[in-house]
Amino acid sequence: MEVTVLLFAAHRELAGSGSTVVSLPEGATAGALLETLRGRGGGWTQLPARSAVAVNRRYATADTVLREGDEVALIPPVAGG
Amino acid sequence: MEVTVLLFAAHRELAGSGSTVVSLPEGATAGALLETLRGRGGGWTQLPARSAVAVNRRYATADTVLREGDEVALIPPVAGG
Amino acid sequence: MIWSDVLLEPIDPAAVLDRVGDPRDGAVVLFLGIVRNANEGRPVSGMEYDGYIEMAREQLAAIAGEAAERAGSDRVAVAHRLGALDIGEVSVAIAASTPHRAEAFDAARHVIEEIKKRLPVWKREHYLDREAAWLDGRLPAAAASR
Amino acid sequence: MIWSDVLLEPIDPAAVLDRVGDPRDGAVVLFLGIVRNANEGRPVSGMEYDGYIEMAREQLAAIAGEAAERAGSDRVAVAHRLGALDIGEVSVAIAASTPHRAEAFDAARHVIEEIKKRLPVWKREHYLDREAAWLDGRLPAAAASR
Repeated sequence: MEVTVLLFAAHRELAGSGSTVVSLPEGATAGALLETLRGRGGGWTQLPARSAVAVNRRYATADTVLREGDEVALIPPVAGG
Repeated sequence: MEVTVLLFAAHRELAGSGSTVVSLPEGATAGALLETLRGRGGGWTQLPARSAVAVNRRYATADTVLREGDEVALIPPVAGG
Repeated sequence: MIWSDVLLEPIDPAAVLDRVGDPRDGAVVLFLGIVRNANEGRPVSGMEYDGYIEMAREQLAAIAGEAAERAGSDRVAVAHRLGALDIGEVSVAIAASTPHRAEAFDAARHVIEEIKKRLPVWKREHYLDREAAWLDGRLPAAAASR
Repeated sequence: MIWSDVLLEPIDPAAVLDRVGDPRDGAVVLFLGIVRNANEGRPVSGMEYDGYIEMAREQLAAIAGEAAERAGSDRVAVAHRLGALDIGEVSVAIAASTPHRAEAFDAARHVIEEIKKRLPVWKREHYLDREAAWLDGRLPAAAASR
């Protein structure tokens, strides 16, 4: 299955991109996705091993199981206001 | 000595006036002034036996000694804002 | 600039807000007290504010100064109105600005709480059935230092 | 009407304030977050706000709804801006109106505290010496219910 990954702020600078598409085995979790991204080498390895994530614009956990077509965002520590 | 007394809100309605001049013996206190006013009869008797007072626009107590020409205000429970 | 006044004319909240703010400040809080259409379930048609205006001005300046000192900011402004007000009119406007938000909230809150405790102002509610009554208030603590 | 938005254009605080207010309400609180000229002693020339705008809109609507529920009032409005802001520009405006003051203060405070905890927005400070840095923020609590 494929999911779309969105990256923001410092994460985007590390990755050199604001979004990417990732192929994952069925049943993969958000945590597994993060490991996959970190395995890409280059700046990707500097993504944090633990990050908040949102799946389809809702906060989720590393255990959240992904589905085909999900929009998964890595959420760096937030600093709004 | 003479002092000027100011009355507000419900006190003014009881007294039928917003101000009055009172003659008092030298050394009289704000508490003694209040008793003098209550002794005038009519609506004055309905002034409270205890009231907050201000002398020359500062909060004072029943024990505060008055002086010639002081401006003494009886301060009903306040309700601003 | 710490600013305060007791006015007989309508209050312009934007003008009070404009009196605060500084390049150092990351937070602004504006509080407005408004005449509302009911009190304890009874419909109200308007509110009449009486005040000992000279003393109220001095007390309000003191309150604003205390709030500024607590907040570590001289950007505090407050206006209180007297006279006959309709529903929806602004009776008090308080603005404070500070580098961080907690102090701005605290300053605005301090000003309104102290107004309720010690500003020599009284209000008479006018009800829809044409009666009117002076509202029960709070006995100010006698304090020679104030 | 509960109202919220995440905008790329400048925020007009008066327009946010105008979205609240009701004849029942005796209290209005407006909070403004402003870009300030220094952070932890270092002079700042401006702030760049990045955001996950679609999710930020949903989170901000949820936060405004929670604040309204806490306050027992549907008069809550909040706007958050993204993009490049100069010193003194408004990054967030929050307004709430309620019958009594405690609830209006609480609602405004709740909104800004929750924004800091969970709104997917990031800021990069630009310093006078031309460097820039993403600010340390807070890791949002992962919560499937949000």
